[in-house]
Amino acid sequence: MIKNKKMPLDTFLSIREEILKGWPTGDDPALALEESVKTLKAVPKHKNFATKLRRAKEEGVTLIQPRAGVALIDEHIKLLNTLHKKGGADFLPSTIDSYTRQNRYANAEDAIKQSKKAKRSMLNGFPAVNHGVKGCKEVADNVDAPLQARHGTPDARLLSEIIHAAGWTSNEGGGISYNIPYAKNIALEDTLKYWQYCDRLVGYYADQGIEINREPFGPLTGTLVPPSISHTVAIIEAILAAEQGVKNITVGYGQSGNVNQDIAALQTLESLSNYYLKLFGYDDVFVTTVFHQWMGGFPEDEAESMGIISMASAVATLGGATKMITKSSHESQGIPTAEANAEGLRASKIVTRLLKGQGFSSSKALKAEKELIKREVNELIYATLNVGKGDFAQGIIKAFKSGILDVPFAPSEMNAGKVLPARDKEGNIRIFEFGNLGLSDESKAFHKKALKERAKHENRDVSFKMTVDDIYAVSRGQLVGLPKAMKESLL
Amino acid sequence: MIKNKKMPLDTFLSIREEILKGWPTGDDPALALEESVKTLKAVPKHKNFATKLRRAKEEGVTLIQPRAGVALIDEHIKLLNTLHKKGGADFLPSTIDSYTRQNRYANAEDAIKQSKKAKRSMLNGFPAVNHGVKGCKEVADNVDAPLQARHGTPDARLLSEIIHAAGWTSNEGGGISYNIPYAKNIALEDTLKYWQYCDRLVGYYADQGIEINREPFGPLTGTLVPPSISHTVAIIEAILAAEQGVKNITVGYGQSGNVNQDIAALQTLESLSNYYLKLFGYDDVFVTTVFHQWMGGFPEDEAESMGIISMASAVATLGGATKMITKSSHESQGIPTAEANAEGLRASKIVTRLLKGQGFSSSKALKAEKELIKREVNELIYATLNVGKGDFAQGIIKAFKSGILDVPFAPSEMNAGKVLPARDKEGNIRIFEFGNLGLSDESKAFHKKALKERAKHENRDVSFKMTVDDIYAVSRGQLVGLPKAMKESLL
Amino acid sequence: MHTVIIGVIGADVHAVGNKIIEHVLKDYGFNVVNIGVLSSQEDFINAAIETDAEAMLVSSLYGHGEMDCKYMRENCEEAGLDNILLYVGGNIVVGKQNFKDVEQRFKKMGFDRVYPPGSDIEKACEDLLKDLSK
Amino acid sequence: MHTVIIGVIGADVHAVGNKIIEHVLKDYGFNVVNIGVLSSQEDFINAAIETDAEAMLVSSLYGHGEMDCKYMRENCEEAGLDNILLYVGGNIVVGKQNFKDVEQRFKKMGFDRVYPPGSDIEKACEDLLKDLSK
Ligand code: B12
Ligand code: B12
Repeated sequence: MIKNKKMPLDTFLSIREEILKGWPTGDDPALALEESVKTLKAVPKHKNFATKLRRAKEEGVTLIQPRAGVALIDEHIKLLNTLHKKGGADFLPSTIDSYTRQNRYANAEDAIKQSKKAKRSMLNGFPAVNHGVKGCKEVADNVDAPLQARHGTPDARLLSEIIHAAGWTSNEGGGISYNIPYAKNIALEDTLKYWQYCDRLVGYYADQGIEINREPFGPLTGTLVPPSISHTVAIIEAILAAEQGVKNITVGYGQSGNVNQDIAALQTLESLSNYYLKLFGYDDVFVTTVFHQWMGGFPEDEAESMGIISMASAVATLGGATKMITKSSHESQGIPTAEANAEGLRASKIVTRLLKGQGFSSSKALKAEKELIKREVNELIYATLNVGKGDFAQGIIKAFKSGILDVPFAPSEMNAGKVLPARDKEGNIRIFEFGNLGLSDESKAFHKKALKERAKHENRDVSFKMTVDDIYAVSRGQLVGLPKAMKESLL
Repeated sequence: MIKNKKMPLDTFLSIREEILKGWPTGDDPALALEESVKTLKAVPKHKNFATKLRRAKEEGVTLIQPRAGVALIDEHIKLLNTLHKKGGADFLPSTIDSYTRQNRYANAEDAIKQSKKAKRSMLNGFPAVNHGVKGCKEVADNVDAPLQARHGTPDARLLSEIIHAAGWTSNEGGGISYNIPYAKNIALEDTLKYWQYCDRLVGYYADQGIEINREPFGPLTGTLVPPSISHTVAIIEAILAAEQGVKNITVGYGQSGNVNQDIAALQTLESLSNYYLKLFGYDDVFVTTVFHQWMGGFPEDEAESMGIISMASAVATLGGATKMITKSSHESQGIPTAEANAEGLRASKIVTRLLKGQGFSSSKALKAEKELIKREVNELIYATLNVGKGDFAQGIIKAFKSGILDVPFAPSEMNAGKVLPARDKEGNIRIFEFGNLGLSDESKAFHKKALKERAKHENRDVSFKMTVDDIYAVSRGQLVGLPKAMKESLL
Repeated sequence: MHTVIIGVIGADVHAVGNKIIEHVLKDYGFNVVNIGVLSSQEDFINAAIETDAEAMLVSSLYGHGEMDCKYMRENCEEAGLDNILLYVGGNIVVGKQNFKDVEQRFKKMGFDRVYPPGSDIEKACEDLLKDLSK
Repeated sequence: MHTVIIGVIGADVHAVGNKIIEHVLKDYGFNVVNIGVLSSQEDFINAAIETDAEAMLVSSLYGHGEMDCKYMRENCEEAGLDNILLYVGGNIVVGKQNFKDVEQRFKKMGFDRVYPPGSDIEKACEDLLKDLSK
């Protein structure tokens, strides 16, 4: 039975042997731990993700990172350099393709071949496992910024081994956040184990004096996720990672669109993560936050998309995020070209620079939203811990099973899928259908009231129709999805 | 001696006779007041600027308007329709060319001919006087939104006659705001008279039951103008207009770049305008605000420009502006193409829509900045009234002469040009050289302290060099113009 | 009542559109069989055989649609689904591409209708009613 | 000490760049005669004759530069300013145009150097020192 307990070194090493057999590239002398430690120690400071995050936090700046990945190594390097040099990306990603995410390395191999033939990437990301340590190191050696793998892989053990051994100093994911939004029927018990392994690997390197950053995937489904739910997941994943020895963690959050809610969310995400890590005895974890520019459906229009991206950058900066994941004007259409991606970066960057250090002064409304989020996160964390009889790993499994934790619109069958969110009149994300979500009646009453007010204003019932309107809203130029009749009255 | 006193009808009518002789197009039966009243009364509601502003204010939305104008009528109509239909402009402008602004109608006539030959606009705007009522009405008839003349014309009497007689229901400008930033050696005495005339014309129409909007030009030189100075000018121009019978006034403000200062400025601009109008007995004036997206130098990069535009839109909307003047990605290069202009509009519009109704909750910092602006505006208004011995027209003339009012970087010799602004550490626009500016010692001390803090932080003196750095800053991707040494330390 | 299969093909987990499509199709009176995300061609075909469906609405959002849909028409025919309608929509290729070209490619692969990114699902319902009444 | 005339030509009131140009040129040790905004060709020429200037730095920001600068070289020569250096910079044409074309057009009109929007004024100072030492 899985527990939130540090994996003993020998267990780790014996699993490791099996893992490396998962694909031929696992059989590489560069994967011997003495070798990978050397490789990682040779990474210059300015290319270490964890170090750069520490500096950014100190200077109080918001740094930016795009998503990007293509099938072939040379193309991928070219892409990353464009984003770094023409876009001003502070951190570089390697978005991993969807076959690799599902451990379908044979499919990925086919697609690499087809991509070479077709002379365009047939993959939606960089197949790091197929390219192996050698390929990944070639990427690291040919870019001049810290590198992170960004994916959505339930079982990323081989992937994580390969990228770290290649000198990539950050890895995104977690046993919950890379399962619930990214899988259909993989047990949480399994993904928690897989990610304990990935974290243990980072913990191992930490013991060798190498700091590697880990980033739970904050936005989950990116679709009307109330901050208290995504915060709870992020905080618990941070705790699970810390237990395995991770010392540098970036917790994430996807923009809701209401500025007050977003800033409250960013500020509480940081303070609550620090609070709970300390509370559970993880004293020396360095926490930063990452803000994701709007994660839901984008409008088709490129100028409108630039508007959203830039506005999000204002929110991230005023809210004090240390990192921001950017989008592009192509978002609604498909994976952006390097140029479009760089444009999104530049629009974002100038906003973060202009607003640097301005902060967002506390108001009554901000305090109220922060209190709300704090209370709800507390309720969800204690409910989880409770069903887990004091253990977070067990708690997660049971909380999801019973719907105490429940992520809207998640594809996973491990998720109850009962929670239905909608926006209140001001555009805050609230909940009207709770299923078994572990909130107190008091908290629930607040949500219901807020949504009733909106419903009254729009002269209709709170219903799934409202949720659907809200899902489409941003892509149609609104935050709160209005019924047709009200849209016409807009000037 | 000019006084802030409503112009008697017969004086107005006799000046009018002369004015209409200024250029052949003044000799048009459509300019007979019975005719122009008919034309204006026939303007449908949705094309009346004043009415649409009232509706927008009621609904709490921020509407948008671009700048645009080309030499030839057909091209101009096409341009405006693109901006309305493809850009979603709520209000349409006709930016007037610079020859017309200087009453050089013969030059404009030449340029119209050259434009026809060269098949591209050789003018930087629409020469409304040369095109006459007929041409201007053709424009009004062929667009489906309210129309406003936007210019910078010290003596806009003939221009104003022509555009209103053509059914354009708003006019930008004022005796101060279209002199100090737009002329070199025209006496304020003269421009105040000219604009009393323009306002009296609007007052005349008001008596006939026709509401026309007037908009003092808020941003002045667009270059580090402290809000208290531009507010004072806007409020006094509103008072001068109200005296002549204007009932619908939009006071303006150009983005500073510090969000807190900008929102404080917008909120105080509205409240102070209403306060002073009432205080001086103008009870029935309907006031709205217009926020100008960054009016200083733009960066060369188009994506960065989109970033600034969109960020500005967030500020305008959160600050509750009723109108916003948009810019485009071409700003640093030249007058934008219709497409680029429409893109700027779309990026702006989606932000105003997403943030609609969210508001910006009051904080300590906001209150403090609002108090500061209020106090300074009070000081400047009373100092002006004082030198004017109770009359605002005289007050303006004397205040500018003695430097009690002083606009940074203005070309006019009527302006003392002693005031030197710079940004404080957070990017608020402050003053370090006051000349004779009518502020109290207490107010001055605050500014000096703020700038000393910055200087200390940057390890240099407060000086003109700092101002120059700040002028370049935004176009180089910063708000506060840092010395070279500090730029390098930015991540 | 017409039976239609909906689902998201391949290693694709984009679930939001899929849930909404189910909702709208049901509103239109279709008998909807939703096989969800991460569905293979086989899953689609088996569901269609089992439920005697008249159409398949294949979603692909993540960019691998072109590879995942290869030989889908042939595989349907092989399984005895001779006249089944095949629609595909979402973000079916990698990146922003000229839609006319993309449509062509998928029509050649035997899809009856191909929808560009962000298509209105109501429009597809109307098309479906039309095509099914032929 | 080299004397140079600076000013903004035509009906143009953009004063900010002009003030900064004065500041920087002075820092570089030039004797700067600033005739300010709204200056005609005549104003430039008169100032140059009066002060025995070696160069004119013409600014045009508002878009009418092409018309305002017509025959400037010819007018200088007519006034006896035979070898005066003529620089022009700012946003000298209407709209975003290919700069190479614009440069060509102004060089044909007799300008020695033509600067694109937002040019570094320090760069122009270096050019000036070079050109004047020839
Ligand atoms: C939310 C989202 C996510 C969420 C999904 C959560 C979940 N499990 O559902 C998360 C964050 C997990 C995610 C992950 C990924 N995503 Co994603 N995602 C999006 C996003 C922003 C919105 C999708 C959405 O929900 N839209 C709202 C719904 C209602 O609209 P819809 O999905 O388009 O569906 C409607 C229509 O398209 C149409 N329709 C759909 N199918 C069909 C079929 C037929 C027959 C018809 C008629 C109509 C039709 O009707 C639907 C209902 O209206 C889109 C970009 C965008 N659209 O703005 C990217 C996008 C789809 N994702 C993309 C990618 C690449 C990924 C990742 C591979 C990598 C990554 N970015 O991390 C992973 C994929 C993992 C995997 N194995 O699948 C790309 C695909 C690129 C491409 N095709 O070139 C997109 C386009 C973003 C981009 N521009 O790069 N994503
Ligand atoms: C501030 C501003 C204004 C202010 C000016 C206040 C004042 N009196 O000074 C106000 C609001 C009043 C204004 C008015 C107008 N403006 Co204006 N304005 C600007 C803006 C935003 C910044 C200009 C600025 O001060 N820059 C900062 C200074 C330091 O830089 P600079 O002026 O470029 O000068 C530097 C360099 O260019 C170079 N340089 C300049 N001249 C020369 C000469 C030589 C020889 C050399 C080597 C270098 C050099 O060195 C300077 C110092 O570094 C620009 C767009 C931009 N750049 O972002 C538009 C812009 C110049 N304006 C423009 C226009 C059209 C107008 C108006 C006609 C219409 C309108 N928009 O209302 C009126 C003009 C009225 C008139 N009769 O002149 C256009 C010109 C279009 C074109 N050329 O195609 C621009 C480009 C905006 C745009 N894209 O439409 N404007």
